[in-house]
Amino acid sequence: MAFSKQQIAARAAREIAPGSIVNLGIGLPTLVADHIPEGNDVWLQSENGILGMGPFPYEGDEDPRLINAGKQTVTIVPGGSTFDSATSFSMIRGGHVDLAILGAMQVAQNGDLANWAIPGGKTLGIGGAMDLAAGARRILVLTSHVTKDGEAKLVKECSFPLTAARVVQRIITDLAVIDVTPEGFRLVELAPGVELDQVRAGMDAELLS
Amino acid sequence: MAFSKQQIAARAAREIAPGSIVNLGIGLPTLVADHIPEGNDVWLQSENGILGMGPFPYEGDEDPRLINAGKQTVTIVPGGSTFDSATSFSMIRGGHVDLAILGAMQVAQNGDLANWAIPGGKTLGIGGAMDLAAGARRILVLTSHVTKDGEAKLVKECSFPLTAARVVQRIITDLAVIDVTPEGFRLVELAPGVELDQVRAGMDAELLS
Amino acid sequence: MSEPAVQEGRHRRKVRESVAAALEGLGDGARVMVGGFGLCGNAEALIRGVLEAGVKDLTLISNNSGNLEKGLAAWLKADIVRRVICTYVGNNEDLHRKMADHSIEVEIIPQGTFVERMRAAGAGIPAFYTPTGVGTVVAEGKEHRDFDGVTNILEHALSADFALIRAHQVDPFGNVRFWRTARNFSPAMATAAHTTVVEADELVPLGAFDPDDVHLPGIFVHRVVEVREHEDPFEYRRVRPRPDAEGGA
Amino acid sequence: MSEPAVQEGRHRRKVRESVAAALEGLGDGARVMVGGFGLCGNAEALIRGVLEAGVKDLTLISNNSGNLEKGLAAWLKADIVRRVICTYVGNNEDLHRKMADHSIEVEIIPQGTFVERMRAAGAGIPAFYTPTGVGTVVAEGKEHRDFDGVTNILEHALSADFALIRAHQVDPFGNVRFWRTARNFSPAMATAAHTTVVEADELVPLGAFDPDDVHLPGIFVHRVVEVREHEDPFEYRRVRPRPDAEGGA
Repeated sequence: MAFSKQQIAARAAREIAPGSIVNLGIGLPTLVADHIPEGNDVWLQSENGILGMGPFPYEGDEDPRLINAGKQTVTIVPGGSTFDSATSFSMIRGGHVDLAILGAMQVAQNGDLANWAIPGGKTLGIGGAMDLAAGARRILVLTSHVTKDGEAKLVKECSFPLTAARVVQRIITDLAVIDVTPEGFRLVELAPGVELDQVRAGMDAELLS
Repeated sequence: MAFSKQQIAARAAREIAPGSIVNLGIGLPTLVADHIPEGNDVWLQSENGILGMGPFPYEGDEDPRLINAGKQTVTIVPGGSTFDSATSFSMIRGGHVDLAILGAMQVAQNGDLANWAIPGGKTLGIGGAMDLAAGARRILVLTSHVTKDGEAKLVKECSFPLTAARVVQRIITDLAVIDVTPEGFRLVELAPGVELDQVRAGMDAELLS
Repeated sequence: MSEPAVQEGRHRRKVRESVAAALEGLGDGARVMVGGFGLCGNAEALIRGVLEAGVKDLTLISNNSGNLEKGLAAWLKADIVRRVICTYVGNNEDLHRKMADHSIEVEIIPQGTFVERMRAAGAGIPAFYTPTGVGTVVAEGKEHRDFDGVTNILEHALSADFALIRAHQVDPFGNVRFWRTARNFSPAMATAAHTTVVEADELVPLGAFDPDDVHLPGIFVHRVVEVREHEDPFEYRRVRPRPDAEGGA
Repeated sequence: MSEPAVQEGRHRRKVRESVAAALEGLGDGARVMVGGFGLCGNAEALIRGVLEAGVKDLTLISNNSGNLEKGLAAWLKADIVRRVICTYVGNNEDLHRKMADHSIEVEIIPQGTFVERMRAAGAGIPAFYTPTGVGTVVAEGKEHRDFDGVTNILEHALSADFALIRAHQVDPFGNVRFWRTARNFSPAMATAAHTTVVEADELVPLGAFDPDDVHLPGIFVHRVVEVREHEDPFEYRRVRPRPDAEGGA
């Protein structure tokens, strides 16, 4: 069976403590917003200058000068604020963001994260990825367990350029929830109907269980 | 005759270019504000967080939460703004203040400024003095030519703790206007009725003329 | 299957019903930042509350330490401060006496360096270079380094356990608006402290502020208490006579 | 008796009647900061004005370099940029092609470091330490130093000849208010550039802003031009259907 993208997002939402500040990366992490319970005092930070980011606007309310870090039109919730990028990255780099939920190309068993460039591939850029990975208090990665070509993304050592070293604490894939521990990857839970062997087969590193 | 305090202030006001940002130190420099012509686009910066500081308030309009760096009640002119101290000292330390007019205990012939502490005396503190002296584009000093006890304030070398090294460009005393040049102190002009010998007698350094 | 981390974060239920509750955990030996330029922008009730809590051996990080027997002067009188990091002593006779008899340790630093060190702590910058203080006692013992021909010294981030902040208005998330020059060091302090406590003249509902006009976002604030009455003393009340019957500032 | 220094300062008569006048002095080889996060908060008329001025060999310092053939994409198309300092290339095909054939030099840096370097330039800080980028290509060749057990790298201030800034409102002194997330890098850029040019939707009279609500004080602004019409393109227009006839965002 495995987790669908929405199920990964829903599972990730359970990682968010009530009363915390969360930054959601571009792509899969963006979906998490829809799964955060209301009234939980969870505040979404967007590095382009929003604290208290709300859902996409209703048709006709969209404002090209109110966007998220993915450059999509968004809204601001009551109690939200806007600010300049220096303030925004003070929040991120100063350790004020409790949790960053990021995508990944590779995660190594020591917590190294690679999510910005493929050697020889088209470089999209760094954006806020390195700041978030180095600055947020906790890093949660959401990713498909393997690449489209079936290559492992959870590896002994990253072969792609790093975003930050030894930062990832937990990974949620379509197959499993896995922690990075001092001893390496450790299984936290399997997606429904998924076997441990299947999870291990898609990894290029040991998995403790 | 010599300059009165108000005449020193008036002479100092002539040093202020139209369209410039000026910070006035505590004491004698504060008097300069009254001598700046209207409509000159001169903006007074106060390091506690005002750009566009206005005169003292009319009686009954004073607000204890609107003060200058001397902790006196002030006003804000139209177009003025308030901000936090980090922004304020970005202005000062980032070289955005065109002119700081400061008091002095001693000025050395190489431009060293001492204006915050007397050895063995009561230390009032540094406040913004070192930032202003190091950060403003031009430093003008207003001071009595000698101390109350007749000691020279314009000296070969400061014996008092420095505020900043090699920063003073011009000095206006009750006796003369004097520049700091690579060759040392140089007379710019004498106060009305003052003789050159009188100026030199009150200095502990050479005066070129 | 272990449970995900769901312990409660620090951004829930920030509003406290009393000053004492807002100061919970501020104990002996704490490093405490207190906002205000002189008496302007002091968190008056929180300052009194610390005194009433009976804590001692505090490190006080504040631009000044009270004046005219008001504000932080009470902390010095009560001997609850072991160390002061400030920029200006002025006419604070208590502090002068304690400095002279070495009953208190005082570090006086340039005001721009003071606020930049706090801002650095809040922004994740452990150290930075500045030309302010070069050639003065402030530079003694510090690393010197030239950039583009200008000599600089290395200064380190300055953080604290608590920041006590006075706001004009605050909402339940801790978004703050200040009034005029009462803002001063408070925003930088709020970012640099582990626990930031805001004393506000008025608690307003969530959504009361335009998002573009929040002076200090709630991410930097952890506790909020409404205190409607403040003395707001004049330190140096200066006025000028009105030119005639009407007119205004 | 010599005359005192009375040459005119830079804070007089800032309002310009045309974009061309506002860009005077921006010549070949200039280092130019351009505000905006993607197309959001671009100074559209100033960007066009630079193109029309026929300058070349620019160093462009901007988070992005245009997209969807809009914004700064025109500068790349016209080959007037020799070097780009940015954080994100994204789907900008022009830039990808020029990077691949080495016809343009591109330095990609982390966004927080990007804005902090500009903020440092504006605040008189020549260099600072940060952990961002440690262990990555960003750290290659840079000084490493541990503070409190954390490894940091040394980053330097980033300044420019010109900053081109989009404001919502501006007054004749150059005080600026931004709109929502169009603020982004513009305040830091304004402090870091020798000449900051503001393109505003609306020029308002002096005194129109409450002093507490100026986003960027005029000390950081040198020229102002009012441009009432802006395209403000949607980069990724995302909406959701209204639940029923009424309701609002």
